[in-house]
Amino acid sequence: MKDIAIHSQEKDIREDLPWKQINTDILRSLDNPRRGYWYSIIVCLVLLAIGFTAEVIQYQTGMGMSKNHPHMWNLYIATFIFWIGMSHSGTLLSAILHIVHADWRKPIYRFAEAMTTFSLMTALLFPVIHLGRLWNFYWVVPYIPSRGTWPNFRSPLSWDGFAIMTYLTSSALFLYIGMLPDLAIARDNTTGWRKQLYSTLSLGWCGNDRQWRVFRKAYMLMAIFLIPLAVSVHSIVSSDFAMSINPGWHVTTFPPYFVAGALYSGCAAIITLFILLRYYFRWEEYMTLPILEKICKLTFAIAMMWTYLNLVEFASVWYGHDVYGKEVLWGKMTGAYAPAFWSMMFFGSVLPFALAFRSLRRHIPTMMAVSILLNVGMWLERWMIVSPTLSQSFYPWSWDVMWPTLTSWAIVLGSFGWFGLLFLVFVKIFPSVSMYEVKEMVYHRKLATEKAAARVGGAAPAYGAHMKKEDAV
Amino acid sequence: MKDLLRRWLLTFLCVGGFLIGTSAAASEAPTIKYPVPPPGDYNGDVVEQPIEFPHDIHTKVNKINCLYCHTYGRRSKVAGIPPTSKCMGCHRVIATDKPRIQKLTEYWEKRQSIPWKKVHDVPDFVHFTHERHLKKFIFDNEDLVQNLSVDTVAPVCAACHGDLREMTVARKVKPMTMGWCVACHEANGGPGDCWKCHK
Amino acid sequence: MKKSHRLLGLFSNFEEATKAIYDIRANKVSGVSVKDVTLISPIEHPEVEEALGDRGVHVQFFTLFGGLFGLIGSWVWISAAQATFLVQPQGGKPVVTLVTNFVLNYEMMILGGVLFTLIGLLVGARLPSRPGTLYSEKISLDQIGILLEVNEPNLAPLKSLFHQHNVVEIREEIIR
Amino acid sequence: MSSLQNLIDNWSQYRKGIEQGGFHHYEHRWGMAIDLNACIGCNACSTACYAENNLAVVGPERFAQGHFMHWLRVERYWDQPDKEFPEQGASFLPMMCQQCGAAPCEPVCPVVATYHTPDGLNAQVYNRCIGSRYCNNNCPYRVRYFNFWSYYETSWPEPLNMQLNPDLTVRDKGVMEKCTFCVQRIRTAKDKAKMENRKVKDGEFTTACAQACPTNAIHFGDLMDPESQVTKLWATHQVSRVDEQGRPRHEQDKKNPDLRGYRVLEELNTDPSVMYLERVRETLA
Amino acid sequence: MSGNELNRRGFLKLMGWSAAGAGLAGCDLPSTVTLEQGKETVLSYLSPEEYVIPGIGVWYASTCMQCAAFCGIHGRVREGHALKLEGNPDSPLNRGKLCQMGQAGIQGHYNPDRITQPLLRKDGKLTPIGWDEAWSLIGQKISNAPGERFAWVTGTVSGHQAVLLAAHTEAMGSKNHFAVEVIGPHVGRAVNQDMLGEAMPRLVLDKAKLILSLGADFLGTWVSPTHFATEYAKFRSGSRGMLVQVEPKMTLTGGNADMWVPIRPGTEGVLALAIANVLMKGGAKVPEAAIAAVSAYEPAKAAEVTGVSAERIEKIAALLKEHSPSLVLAGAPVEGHAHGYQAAAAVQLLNIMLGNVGQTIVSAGGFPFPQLAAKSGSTRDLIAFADAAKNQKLDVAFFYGANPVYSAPHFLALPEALQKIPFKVAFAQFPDETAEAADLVIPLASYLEDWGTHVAAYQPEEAGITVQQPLMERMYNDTIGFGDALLKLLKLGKSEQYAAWEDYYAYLRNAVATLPAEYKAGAANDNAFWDQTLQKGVLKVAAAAQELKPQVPEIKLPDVQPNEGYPLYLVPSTQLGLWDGRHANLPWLQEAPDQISKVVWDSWAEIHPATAAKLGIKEDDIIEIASEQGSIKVKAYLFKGVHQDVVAVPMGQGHEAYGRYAKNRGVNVLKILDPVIDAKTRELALYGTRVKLANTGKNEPLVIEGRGNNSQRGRKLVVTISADQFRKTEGA
Repeated sequence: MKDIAIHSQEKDIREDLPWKQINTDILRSLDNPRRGYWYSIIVCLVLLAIGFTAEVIQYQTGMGMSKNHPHMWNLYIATFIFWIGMSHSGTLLSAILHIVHADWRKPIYRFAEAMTTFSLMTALLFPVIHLGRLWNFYWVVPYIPSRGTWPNFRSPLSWDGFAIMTYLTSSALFLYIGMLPDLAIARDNTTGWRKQLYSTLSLGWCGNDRQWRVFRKAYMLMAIFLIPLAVSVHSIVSSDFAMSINPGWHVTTFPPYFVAGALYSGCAAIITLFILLRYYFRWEEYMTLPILEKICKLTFAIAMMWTYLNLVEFASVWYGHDVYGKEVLWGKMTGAYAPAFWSMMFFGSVLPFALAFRSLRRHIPTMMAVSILLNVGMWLERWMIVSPTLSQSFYPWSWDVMWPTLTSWAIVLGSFGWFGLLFLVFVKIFPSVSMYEVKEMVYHRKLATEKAAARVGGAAPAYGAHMKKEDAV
Repeated sequence: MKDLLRRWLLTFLCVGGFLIGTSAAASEAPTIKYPVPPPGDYNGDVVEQPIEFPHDIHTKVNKINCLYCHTYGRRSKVAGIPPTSKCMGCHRVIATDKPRIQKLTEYWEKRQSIPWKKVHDVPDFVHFTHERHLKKFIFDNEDLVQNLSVDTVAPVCAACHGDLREMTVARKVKPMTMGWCVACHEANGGPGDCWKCHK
Repeated sequence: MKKSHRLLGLFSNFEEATKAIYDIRANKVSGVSVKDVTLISPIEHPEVEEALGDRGVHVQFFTLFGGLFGLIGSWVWISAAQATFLVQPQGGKPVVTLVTNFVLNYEMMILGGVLFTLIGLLVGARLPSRPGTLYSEKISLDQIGILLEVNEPNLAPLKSLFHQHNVVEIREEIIR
Repeated sequence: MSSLQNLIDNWSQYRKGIEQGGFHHYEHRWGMAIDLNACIGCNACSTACYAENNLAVVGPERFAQGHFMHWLRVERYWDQPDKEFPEQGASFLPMMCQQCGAAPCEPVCPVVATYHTPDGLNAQVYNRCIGSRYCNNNCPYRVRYFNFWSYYETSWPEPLNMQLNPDLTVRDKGVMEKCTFCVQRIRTAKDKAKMENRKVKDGEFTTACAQACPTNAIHFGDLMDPESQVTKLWATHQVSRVDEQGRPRHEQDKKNPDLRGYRVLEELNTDPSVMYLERVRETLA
Repeated sequence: MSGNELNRRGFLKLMGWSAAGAGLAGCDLPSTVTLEQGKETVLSYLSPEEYVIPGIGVWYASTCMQCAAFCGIHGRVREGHALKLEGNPDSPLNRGKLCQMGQAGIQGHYNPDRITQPLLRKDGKLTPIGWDEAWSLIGQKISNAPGERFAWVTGTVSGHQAVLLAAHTEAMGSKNHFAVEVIGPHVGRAVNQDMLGEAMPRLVLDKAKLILSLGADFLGTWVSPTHFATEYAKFRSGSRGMLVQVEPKMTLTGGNADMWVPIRPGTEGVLALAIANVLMKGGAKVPEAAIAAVSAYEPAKAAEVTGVSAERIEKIAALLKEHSPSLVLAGAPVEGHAHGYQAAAAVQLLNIMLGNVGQTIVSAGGFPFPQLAAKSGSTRDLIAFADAAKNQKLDVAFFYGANPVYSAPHFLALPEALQKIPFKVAFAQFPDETAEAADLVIPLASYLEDWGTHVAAYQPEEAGITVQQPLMERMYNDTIGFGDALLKLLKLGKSEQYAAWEDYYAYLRNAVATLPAEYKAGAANDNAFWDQTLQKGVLKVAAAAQELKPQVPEIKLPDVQPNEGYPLYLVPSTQLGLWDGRHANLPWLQEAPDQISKVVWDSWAEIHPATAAKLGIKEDDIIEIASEQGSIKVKAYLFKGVHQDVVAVPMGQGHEAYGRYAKNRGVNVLKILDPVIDAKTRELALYGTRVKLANTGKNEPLVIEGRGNNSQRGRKLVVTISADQFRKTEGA
């Protein structure tokens, strides 16, 4: 990959980027973003308020505000899967790319991981919101019970509990540990309460060789753990459906299908946030178009994978003997949910071809729109997994088509507000681009270029030439 | 060194004394097998009753069997409050000068039921049947049935209600939580099926 | 035995710093071995660390232990819990369902692994700690530092050594 | 520690699935036989269930949303879509919880609010239920009903609430509920039998629906009791829950295929406790 | 007696422990799950019977008053609350079974909309008054009203209530007792009387090999549904009789038929004669009086009149021929026309020709206590009462157990007529339309709080008097049992011989005590006999054996005139549930889906898809059904189970009063009935109304259960096999 970076016309990042500027640029995000940032904050607050009121109403009057028989699960579970999926690419990509030493990840992985953590925290809300008696949600947690009863370790729902908690802990740790050196930098360049905060959080990191060595290994180990974890988490979420007996759910291809979908929506989300941050904090220097292009290519690949798995699933149902399953599939394609279904197919499988064109990839507004639409498609996919099956399963007498109520829509919107708020606050408080790693990137690429240049001819310039300008210190 | 020795001696004496004492107590206790009461106590507040009924006088002094008044207990899930007629059965003649009895007579003459307050109130989704418990712990308990008296029966009731021989108005002295019930069921081989108790 | 002085040289040129370490390694200064050297760098920096020779890392053992603990511990816990359960939500399945339990064991393995890796990191990297009085912001910016604990007599030669490798700044303190 | 001991001691037993007879040693196995030849679809059973089990009346708006609570519903199908008139009348099907032996609803409840009793019933413990509604999603018969609202005030305005049956609770919002084969009656009968140191006699009690049915279409009894009417009915119609190896059947192999017994959606391997007897009509030219 | 009495009352004092019922599992706040002390109150018994134990339900026998069938019931009483009703196994009528209306009776008893004290109309508004005022008012009004200007308007009454009521009417010097009942075989009774010599002969369903029912919904709403349902079970078991149902709109019985034949309303008689015709050709003997009528209807001719193909007619005839004995029944659709009597007679003719009389139709025997026998209500009395009121023949009218204001069609103009009655007293339990129109409302106790005896109009073998006893203490002290009310009235009327009894209970005990000795066999004394009567709930009486003497009147059926302006027939269908509207205030029945259409909480109009297509009507469209008498707007329900010329709207909804559950819900189809009256019996012809449809363009979804699917989608849910196969494997 490195070679590609070198030979391609423009570089992922300017190699003569002065390190001091890196610090200042990134740390600038801690105090003065564009006005757009504040607008977004307000929008998120409004959404959150709406969602919260809706939830309060629902809490007092009952689940009737949102669902009906036989649609026991609906919008909430769909959105739950959506957020879980969103959480995937962040950590997974960061971890995979880290293991394969793809250093173009360095400027973008921090906010991706933040996205993971926060979308998980959002996802966690939904099973609880969805409960009929959410004030008893802790009965799912396997605490030492006073009543002599345990949760049911056999229920996919309790697996969810385990999996998500594990995933949340691990990815939060991964994010935090990766941030240690940057916290140290922030500590050294701030004053007042921020200094207090960072010096506590950075645990007095000073960057001596022992710390670096252990850090490198530990970080790598965590990355290695996170990959199977991420995969398993979404497989488990998929088993909520695959383990049930319902036609259209009881499908063996669900786990990979879910994981693909997860990566897909995650990547799309990364593109969106990439563009937003680039705008908020004037980070054109770091979040450069080539990197954007790389993500887009990745997204495209995953989109094709998802499409393939989709077709495989349909095919397996189509050629299988499960008449009920066929009914459901046919119902999806032609029934009341057909519009949603087909728009999902369009957004999920057709729209991504926009990513195949360089000119489009490099056109920021288009990418913004596309990435958002891709996520809409992914959300529809989740809904199309949950609702149609419930609307016509084994028992014809209880067949019914149901559209979500305002309340549930409001709560879903609220969740976006909640996520957005968490994320925005995070990027304001913490350096959301990894400074030390960008430095590494710049440094190593510089060396590489010089080596290359040397190979081409001409004496290799002395090391450290890259800091002549700053020597005046 | 010296004080260490003394401390050893002291502990030894204490332990020994305790052992002897307990063994003695054990030898005095009646041979009747009683339900193993689950651990845990509860300090219930004193409930205001229309008539301050003195359990202690009836049971401790007059030695009236619990089941004489709470007679439904052996036939129904509820032990029940005795019908006023039962009270009057005795108190037409006994202690008619006492204020409490006069209050009782008042109710009786007005043909009103006495609005007692429930002290031991399990939640409404719990099915608890006295009938079965009494059968297991009293009527199936041979040597208890041999000498059936308030002093042999009261300890059984005490497992859940505390020793009423020491109370005037009944007070809640056991937690009566699910954990507590379950502990007792495990200790005394009660059923573990949720639907035995949850309705 | 305790050294009397602590000495920090700040270099802006990584190459020079590396050379300096190699010199120390070659015992250019008598009585100062490379073992006393602590390198303090703004970025993860393999090239320079080579100079220090290999210094062991032991995080992986924490991880291994954590993983195994999570795996086995959770298996025992869950199966035992299922076995002593008041009632059985069977649906025709056995009471202790190994396959489904394994899903949870797998998660617990990873959780254990991750948590113990964290512990390993903290222990191995001696965190949390204090940066120390000699520490300078420049390090976190772009300069690399060589920290040594030496005795009085070795101070002067070391400083000269640093100056050969055009050190930017030298800081020292007396250990008491 | 003791629990670990227990695990090791009874290992082999705990590893038994339903194929090996399962973990339970059934005391009873309450079951039903419903004769669709006799059933006239008059709703008496359903209303009796309302009276016995404190079922909420939800009103038209919520009924339209599908929030109805009838544990026992009488379904009505038209079998001759091609004909101009339904010349052979309707097909009525009283459908209540089938109390499956291998119930799909059981393993998926995260808090074990629904589980399998030693009587072979799918218990629903109302006050343990947290309303995740997974059970109903997984129920092929869709016979579980969820309290979407708090019906207590709306459904039983004073003094209607005086009719409520004290033997079972009124469920509040957020709780799943379903047919229990009138477990309160079962409980009473079993307690009575225990008090008299005997086993429960067949016909000693019956469920509200079976009691009310004017045509005796619904038979209720203990499938473990070889003498009970239900067992006999199952036998005469050559329907059995398990095959020779004791594995639950997902299809019956009858010696006489003309016999009317069958179990609804049996092929899903849910092992229902309710046997239906096929509807009968004259074949007229 | 008094000791027993005291105990009984003492026991009946409302007891505690009741709160147990109201327990909520998992209320919205966890705090409610915590264990409380000293919150709930426990009332102790005063001096209970020894069999009264808290926590244990006791079953008392009584009588169901939900319809005129008077089934015997058992009521479960716990802690002084009636909790559930079940059939009384000792009752020969229902053999321990109870239909959903009976089950729901308890909701009438605990209904939140009951009248709890006397109400007097003061400046147009009903306002509470005291009892003394009420009685004195009644006293003075009836004392200065001349006898013939006084009238009782009741539903079906029987037993000792009937006796006292008759006594009171007589004491008033009046003959006006109008018994109003919309649903019932009014014409059929007359026909039976004339042709068989008995109004209500006994039907032996299980002996019949084939039942040809022309609209007789004997499983749903005809005569004694629960009884016939139990009989039906026998009829269908073993060799399994065949059921052929011919009717314009599929009833519950039609839904269970082996062969369901739609027929143009008003032509059932023709069909019957056509069948008779075929049978005659087949050699069956036809009574002289009928020969002309029978030979007039060749199947071919009948086919075009009835819309039932000639082959079908011959088929049915053939079936009747080969299945003997059979049973032919005529239901409301047959009776409900201007020529209802003739049509019903034609149907009865079939029974006579087929020799079913004496086989499947046998004499019920003479009831030994004629004064106790049921005075069955009819629509004739409704019309008569309306006329009497209109012509200002009445000064005082007492209402009980009937709701004429709701039932009367527009053309009777009853509300206006009632204005002309100066003083109207409603003995009512609920604020129904009639009570709302009354000047004085006397609050009645529910039938679960009251004493009484009842005699069903239809008596199975082991005819009996069903005894009604209170299951619990009165809910409201200001209510009064109807028997007590009658006694009170009699006493007001200075009828001395009633002064002896302090209340109706005493009267009844005496009545039972004075029964002939042979009834008291096995009872030590009168008290013992009384107790055992209460325990059994029914008093078997020995009916004197009789013979049915068939005789055939002259039958003459008019031709049906097409009506261009109003092309369709209106079928005011009946439903086992809301009945004639009297149960519309019982939530269980409102929420119980209609057996055939599965609609709840509403009225609907059943239209055949073909007709709907012609008129451009889709499901859920709100259509206007207009007759000459007025119109109703109701949602359309496309349904194949109706004849193309028919629109069927169920009775029961469309109340303007009658409490929160019934008020302003659906439409009252009875209102738009045409003034068609059966020539012979003067009964209102319910099925004789012609209507036209118009689509209002608006639509609103009906609330239908299981709207999702009416077909099984290839699942093996309800499997149907042939009867031959059934007989092969299980036939007796």
